[in-house]
Amino acid sequence: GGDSGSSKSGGSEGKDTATVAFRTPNWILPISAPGFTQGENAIFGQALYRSLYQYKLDGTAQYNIDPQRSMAEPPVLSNGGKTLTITLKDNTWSDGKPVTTKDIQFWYDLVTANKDKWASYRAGGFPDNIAEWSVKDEKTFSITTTKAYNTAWFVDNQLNRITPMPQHAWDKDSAGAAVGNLASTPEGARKVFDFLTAASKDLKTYASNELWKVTSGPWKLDKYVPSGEVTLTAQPNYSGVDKPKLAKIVLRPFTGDDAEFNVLRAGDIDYGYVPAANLSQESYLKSKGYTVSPWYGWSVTYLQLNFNNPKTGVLFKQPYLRQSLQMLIDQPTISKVIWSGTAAPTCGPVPAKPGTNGTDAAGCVYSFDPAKAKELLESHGWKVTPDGQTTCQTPGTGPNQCGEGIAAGTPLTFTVTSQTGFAATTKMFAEIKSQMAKLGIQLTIKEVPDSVAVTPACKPTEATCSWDMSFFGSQGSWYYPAFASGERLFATGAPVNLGSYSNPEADQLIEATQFSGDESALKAYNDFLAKDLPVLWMPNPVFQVSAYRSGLQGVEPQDPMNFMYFQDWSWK
Amino acid sequence: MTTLSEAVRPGAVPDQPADASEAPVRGLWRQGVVVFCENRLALVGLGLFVLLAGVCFLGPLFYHTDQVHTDLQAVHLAPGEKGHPLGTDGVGYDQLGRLMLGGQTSIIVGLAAGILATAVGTLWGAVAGFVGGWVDSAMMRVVDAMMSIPSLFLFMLLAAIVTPSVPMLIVIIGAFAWLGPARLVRGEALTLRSREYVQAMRGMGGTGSRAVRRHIVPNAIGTVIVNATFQVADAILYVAYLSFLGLGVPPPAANWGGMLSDGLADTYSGHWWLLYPPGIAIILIVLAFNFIGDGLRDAFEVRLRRR
Amino acid sequence: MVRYLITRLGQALVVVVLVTVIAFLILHLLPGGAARATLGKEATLEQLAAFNHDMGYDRPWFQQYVMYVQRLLHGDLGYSYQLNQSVVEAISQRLPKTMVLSLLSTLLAIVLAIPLGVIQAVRRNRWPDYAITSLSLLAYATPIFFMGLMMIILFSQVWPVLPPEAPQGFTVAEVLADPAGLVLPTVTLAIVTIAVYSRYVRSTMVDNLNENYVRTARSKGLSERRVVLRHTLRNGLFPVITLLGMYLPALFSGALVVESLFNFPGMGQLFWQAALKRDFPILLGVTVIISIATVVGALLADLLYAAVDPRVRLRGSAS
Amino acid sequence: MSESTVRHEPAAGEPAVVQPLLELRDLDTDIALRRGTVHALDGVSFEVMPGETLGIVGESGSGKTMTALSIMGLLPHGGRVTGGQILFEGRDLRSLPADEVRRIRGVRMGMVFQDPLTSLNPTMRIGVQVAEPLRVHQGVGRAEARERAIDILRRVGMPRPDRIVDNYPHELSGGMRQRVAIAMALVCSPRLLIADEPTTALDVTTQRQILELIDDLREEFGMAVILVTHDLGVIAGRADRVAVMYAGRVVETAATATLFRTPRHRYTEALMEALPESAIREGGENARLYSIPGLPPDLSRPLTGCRFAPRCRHVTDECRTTDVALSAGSHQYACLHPVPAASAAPVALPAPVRVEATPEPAQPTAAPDEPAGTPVLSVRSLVKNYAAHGRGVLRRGAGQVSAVADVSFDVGPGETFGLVGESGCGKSTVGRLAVGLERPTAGQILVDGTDLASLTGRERRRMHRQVQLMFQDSYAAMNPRMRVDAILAEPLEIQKVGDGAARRARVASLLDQVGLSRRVLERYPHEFSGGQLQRIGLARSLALQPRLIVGDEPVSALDVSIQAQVLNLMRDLQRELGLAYVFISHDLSVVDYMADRIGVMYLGKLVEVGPARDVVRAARHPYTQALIDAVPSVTPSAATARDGVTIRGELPSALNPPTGCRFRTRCPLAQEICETEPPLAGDRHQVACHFPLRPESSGTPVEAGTAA
Ligand SMILES: Nc1ncnc2c1ncn2[C@@H]1O[C@H](COP(=O)(O)OP(=O)(O)OP(=O)(O)O)[C@@H](O)[C@H]1O
Ligand SMILES: Nc1ncnc2c1ncn2[C@@H]1O[C@H](COP(=O)(O)OP(=O)(O)OP(=O)(O)O)[C@@H](O)[C@H]1O
Ligand SMILES: [Mg+2]
Ligand SMILES: [Mg+2]
Repeated sequence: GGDSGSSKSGGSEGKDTATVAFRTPNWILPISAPGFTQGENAIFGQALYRSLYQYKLDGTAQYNIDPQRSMAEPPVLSNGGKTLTITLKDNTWSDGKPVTTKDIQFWYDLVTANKDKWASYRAGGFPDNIAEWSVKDEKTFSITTTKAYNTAWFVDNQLNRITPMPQHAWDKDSAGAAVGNLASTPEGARKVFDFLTAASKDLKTYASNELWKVTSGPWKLDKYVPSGEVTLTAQPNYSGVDKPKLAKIVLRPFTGDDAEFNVLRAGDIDYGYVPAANLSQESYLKSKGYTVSPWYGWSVTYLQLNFNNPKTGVLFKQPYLRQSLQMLIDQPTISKVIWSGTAAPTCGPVPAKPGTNGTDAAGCVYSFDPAKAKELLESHGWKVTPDGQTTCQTPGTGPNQCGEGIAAGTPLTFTVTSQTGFAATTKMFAEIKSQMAKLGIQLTIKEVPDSVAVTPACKPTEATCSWDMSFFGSQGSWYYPAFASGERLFATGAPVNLGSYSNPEADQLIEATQFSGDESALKAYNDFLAKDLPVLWMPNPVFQVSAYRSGLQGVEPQDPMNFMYFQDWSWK
Repeated sequence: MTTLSEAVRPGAVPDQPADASEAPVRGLWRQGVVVFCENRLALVGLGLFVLLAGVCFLGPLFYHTDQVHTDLQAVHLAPGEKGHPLGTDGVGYDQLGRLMLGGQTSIIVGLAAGILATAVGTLWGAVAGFVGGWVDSAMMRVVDAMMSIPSLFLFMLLAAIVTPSVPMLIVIIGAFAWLGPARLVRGEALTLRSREYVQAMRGMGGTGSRAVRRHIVPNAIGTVIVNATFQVADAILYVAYLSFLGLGVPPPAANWGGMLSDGLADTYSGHWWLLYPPGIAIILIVLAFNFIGDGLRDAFEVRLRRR
Repeated sequence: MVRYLITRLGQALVVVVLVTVIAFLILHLLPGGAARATLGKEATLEQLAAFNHDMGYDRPWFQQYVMYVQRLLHGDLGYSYQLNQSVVEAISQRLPKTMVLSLLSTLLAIVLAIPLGVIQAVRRNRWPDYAITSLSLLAYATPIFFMGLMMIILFSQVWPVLPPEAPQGFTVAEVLADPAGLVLPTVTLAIVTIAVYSRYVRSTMVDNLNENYVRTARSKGLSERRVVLRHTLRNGLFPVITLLGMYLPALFSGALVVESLFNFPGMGQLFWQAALKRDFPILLGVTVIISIATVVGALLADLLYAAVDPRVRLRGSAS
Repeated sequence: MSESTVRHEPAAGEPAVVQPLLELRDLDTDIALRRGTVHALDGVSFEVMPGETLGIVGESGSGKTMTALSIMGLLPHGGRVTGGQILFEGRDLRSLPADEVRRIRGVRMGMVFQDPLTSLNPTMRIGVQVAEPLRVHQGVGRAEARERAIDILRRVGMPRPDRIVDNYPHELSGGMRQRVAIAMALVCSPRLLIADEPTTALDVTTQRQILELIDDLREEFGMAVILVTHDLGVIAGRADRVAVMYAGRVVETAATATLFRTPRHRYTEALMEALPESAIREGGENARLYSIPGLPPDLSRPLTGCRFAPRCRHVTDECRTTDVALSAGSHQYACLHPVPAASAAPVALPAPVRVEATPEPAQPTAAPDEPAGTPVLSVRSLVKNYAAHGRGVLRRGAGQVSAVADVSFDVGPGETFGLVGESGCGKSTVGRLAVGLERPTAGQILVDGTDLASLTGRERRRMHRQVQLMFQDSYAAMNPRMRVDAILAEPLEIQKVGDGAARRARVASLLDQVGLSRRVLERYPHEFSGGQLQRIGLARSLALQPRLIVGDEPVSALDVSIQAQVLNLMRDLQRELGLAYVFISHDLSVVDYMADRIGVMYLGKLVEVGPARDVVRAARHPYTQALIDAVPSVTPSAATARDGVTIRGELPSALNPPTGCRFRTRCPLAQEICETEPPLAGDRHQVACHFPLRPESSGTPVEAGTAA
């Protein structure tokens, strides 16, 4: 980027290049490793190695499969929904070789043999839930699952992981070795996997390593500087229909939002983002020829409650208490004022369809209502002392009493572990704290750089279980794959169920979303959890507010699942 | 950050022979005060400090604002609107009231951290310098080691370990800012130890502890106090840097550093009252302490001088 | 001389060892596992355990420390899982940038501070002295990030003559190829440190101007200019060398802020990101490297001091 | 002798014919201070003829330096010449343009400053510094400048000048540095050389070398010299004419011989009487010194009348109101009641006592009685080595400094033992060891018969009651942050003597003893004059009623008049309290006056010990003799009579002392045998020399008289 320094030559409008504010990706192998699942790696990966299926959420497609971009036709079901037969479309690798089931098989062999090193592996999930994997011919293969899954779920949340990999180039265990059929045995697969992983850990050679020259995506890697700029150029041999329209994409990392915004304002990048606090700059940016557009994510945002906390867990277990806490969160106003309209209330676990800007406020089960919250507390035996300390007055398990395990005099004092570095989050908790204080609920805000790291799922006996509430949703707490089911979030013992919420009814409903083909399962699950409050629902911020040159076409719609399809971009 | 306190060696003030023969009998303190007052910048600094501290600590008695409850209906009000002379911030707190509150934190943290650092450093340095030998070597190597780690890095790590709160900030900053005073005092103790009046006292049969109590500490105190002043200034800056890195005190507590770094995000929003007032306040208070330190140095220096 | 070097290197070694111990202990006080911070909220317990095992985090800290030191002795600072880079690689990539920034800004600060300090000393306790003191302290009192922002607003927004970000290249040559981009970060970092140096220069100059040899020089009928420039300045500047050696860590601290403001991913940023992500190998590596640099810097400063100041050099080799 | 009289005759005799080289007319100099202004010079007038040496003497603060600096235009910060004229070669320097004055300063005048250690630029090579005026004022090229620097260095007697030019100042000894300073001042062949106390910081032996050098160079260059000093002895031998200054004024000028023979101003008279020399000359060692009471006036206040009036023995009311101008003539003085001109009595040409000392027996008074009981202090084979390391960054631990090497002596009760020697010979170290501040490397120190080494902690503390140290610089020896009451009470507190009230009473009585008012109790050290501080220091040493006080150069920082006060006081107290003193000084005349016995140290060794009279008048060691010869005397004629032992060169390093007789490297009499160490031999008057100058005086040891 020698010439990108000065304000004149920055940006690339009118040329065939676009410069994008983008964190430097650091994983290239299409089998993601734990810790390398960040969005930038996914986008980067897609640009070079398309996955078997690509999704769109506009509701037009079957199983949300994007028929154009995907490398295969939608699966054909048989065997009572247990067997899915998939036919590949005609595609070629960048070296001209066709993409065949061998490449799928290669991928499958590698992940099965190395599932413990695969980021997406969950015990019982893919590939454990595959009873049979069979290749029919060059273009067709079929999968038989152990149970009959809800196909939409299986396609969206399991098959999304499959990425064909160039067996004819990669099936070896050292750079000099000849390509063979090594991966077909588990030991061989492990060797190949180790070799590929090692290559993927050698950032410096990303642009030069022969391995990564064989790609299936619309882009090829031209230049790669670890932690620095990455340049993608159009892949001339791209076989897909969505051929790149630009010749070059420059991905530029920034050290922080302020630095990025300064550069954006100076007009040095074509696609960047506007930090929340600077949204009022929209008109200025417009005057500089930018379009400002919020990027809504397929996400929900919530405040995790630690049901296993030895002290406050008993409190959180009381539905009335969760309800009254929820009623103190003024989602609409916070979204409007603090997030400057770039957030929308979350009302339940299933995100609203893209573009509808969140669930309707009216649709939330518990809307902002401090008076009702107070009433709720008082009716359960709490002595509410506004701006003081509310305590339990009548302990006991009766309907008008505080509830099980709550002793007389128990105060309502919580500590929320939140994130540093997000002005809006800080303000949001200032507001919530203020609302709670009015009911005598004392909220202490503790900001840490990485709240997830210090608020793990835990047993009550563990020292790490002392946290009360955790927030990690400054950019959305959870991004779903295409199918927004809650098996990873709210099911008992689910990996991301940090608060150890457990409700048999919820478990049942979640299972239903996975196994019954019934369309209404998802809604039932949503409605139940929206009401039961496994977490406190919080305003769901947009993924980011993008700003791009108005001349840059094809940026919109921005993919709710946070993919970016640079090949669609073009200059007017 | 680079600290001024270390950059300035004591003894740099040009001497002014005080005419000893007929000098009126004046106490050291009185004379120190006079010299201090002759330094115009020092007076400006003192005035500034008194003014800022007065506004922050006494202001709220006269100017009542609600710094507890947010008011999302009245965010980002421009100065003058609806009875907010300096407008309101992003959650509807009155900015002027917030400045007072933030000033209290900044000043308290600055003073306390400065004093803590000075106390710890003085003790450490005095012991090392006076005991000497391998104890000195060992103690000073520890100081060297910690000094060779950039202080901001250390603050960052510590701030990540504990939740930043006012007492914690004090401890964190104090825990690492003591290195400067430790070195300084150790150097001072080394020279003081060989001063003739200490020798004279030893010649009378005095003990080491008496030397420390009666001679070394009182004579090092000037250096220590001057350094403490600079430490306070630096501590206030450190709080600002920590806030900038997102490690400041969480709301609704406020401090100028945090307000300033929050204000940075508002740079382009036209909400200038969120950016410049805290920025100027920090600059003024740090400047004030530096000026005061300069003046104090003169005051402590001159009285050591004979014509 | 040799003996001196050996003693000093011995001390330096002690300091570096202490640094690693201190850093290690602090890191092990950090709450929250590195594993979760690295692998994210989706990570399974097995993955976390595997990670901890791979990185050795499941062992007692002293065992980890011993392992770390063993590897350190082989020049291996470990591997940053977060960055997917070896620590040596990550540091060597960023070190040039930070060095360019630090050196340039120090150079600038010194170049500005010397004349200022000299003017202050020569005109001490008169208005030029007061004015320079006030202004340099004003700069010192301004938090760097505020100063940097003001710079950006002034020089790349209000009056757009300079780019708001530093050169993006990673090699020294690439960085230097874009001098315009270096101006703002360098000036920002320099300006806040001027007070430190100018005060120091002032006080040593004042000391020197009060020395008897200055009177001797004047008695030779030399012009005031010559007295100050030829006689006093050199002597007044020698101690600055020591200061330079000492202020390396401070420079890195300042660079941290400037780096984030001007999009200049150097050592400071590296450390900061690592701190947020509990990237222990990077944290340790940066700390060790900087402490070594500091210790070596102080040693070099002393040697340089001995080299330029005849009193020191010759005293050392005479006896 | 003849030379010096011939030289000044024409100048003094026919002032009208030759135009003065420099003439000061009514010079006023002010120094602006934080509070008020010091009128440092008030109407100073004098002239200097070409080729003449003018001596300026006076107490500290009398304005000698200010006069010199005013002439050179080098006044300190805030200083300004406010009136009068400085005519140099007929032109008023005050009205010339600054550049012109600078040139004159650099080329036509030269100045040598007091402190050779600090007046050279530490980081410039000698050659560059010396040649700088040439390069600047005469545009001489680099190579030639170097040649001329070497040349001038050779002429000031610098050994190996071609090597020295490339050295740095710290590599030279004090004497060599002073030579460099002189060379620098002379390099442009000035018409006038101003030497401001050029030798005060140097040892007597070096002082003599330097003074002789200046004298020789004056002749060679044909220039005039202004020699500024507070030491009357220095002036006596060197100057043609003398100007005596007091409180910013010249109070008397006259040809040197005249002035010393018949001082007219009462101040000059008093000054001379205050010299220990005079006391010895007049009345043997028992005579009290004349001490001028009071202090010089504060120059920042308006003054009327004779400035010496408040301290003058002969003051009348008139003196206090009338401003007295200098009288006319060749012997000018500003005094209403001058010393009667006819009376040659007070300082009637005394016999130049010491140099002509004959080997005849000493006066019986000089001998102390042999210790009747145990000595208060007994030093046996004392050795002290320090680990040597440079103070620099590149310190190297190599070798040892042999500070004290096998020194033995006794001090009896009530006796004063004087210790003299050149700087660095180990005097202070002996003193510190004696009071137990440091532990000896070897040997014993017995206080009242008890070995210090055998003492336990508590006993050690009690021992400190017996022996006290008095410092050269009392200011440095007092905590600047303690008031006098605390300072004086401190020894009592440490030794836990009495309760608060008793201590206060003791402090008060101490003040009475040293003659200070009780008002001083609440003042801080910096508020006192040097003499007062020395009194307080003495009072503190007395607080514990010790048997022995070790005075480490207790008066060498003081003016003669104040020195007289302190010396008198010390003697009075000795008589009253029966104190014993170890009196350390480099000033032989003071030691001569104070001590009963004298020990002469050279490079860590005692080379001669004996009764004061004997040692001073009949030195047996060549070193002692050289020392005595080097001491300047107020007796002008003495200057020419120096023909005894002159030593050259510098004191060798104590790091590697010469083997055998340590003095042999500088001794004119040294022979091969000197490489073996001579023992300290003799009875009452011991000497460590293979070739003693004289045999021990014939007086039998038993014949000792009583000293006090
Ligand atoms: N830098 C200065 N600032 C203010 N007053 C000064 C300064 N130097 C000297 N004086 C005052 O000027 C007067 C004359 O001082 P000067 O130095 O000429 O005395 P002196 O005769 O040289 O004494 P000494 O023998 O101590 O060198 C004294 O009263 C002294 O206090
Ligand atoms: N603490 C010490 N460490 C090392 N060397 C020392 C120490 N004190 C004295 N010396 C050395 O011992 C020798 C004697 O020093 P001492 O101070 O006793 O001499 P002095 O006769 O008192 O000289 P002066 O007349 O200069 O006071 C000198 O060479 C000195 O450098
Ligand atoms: Mg003088
Ligand atoms: Mg001495």
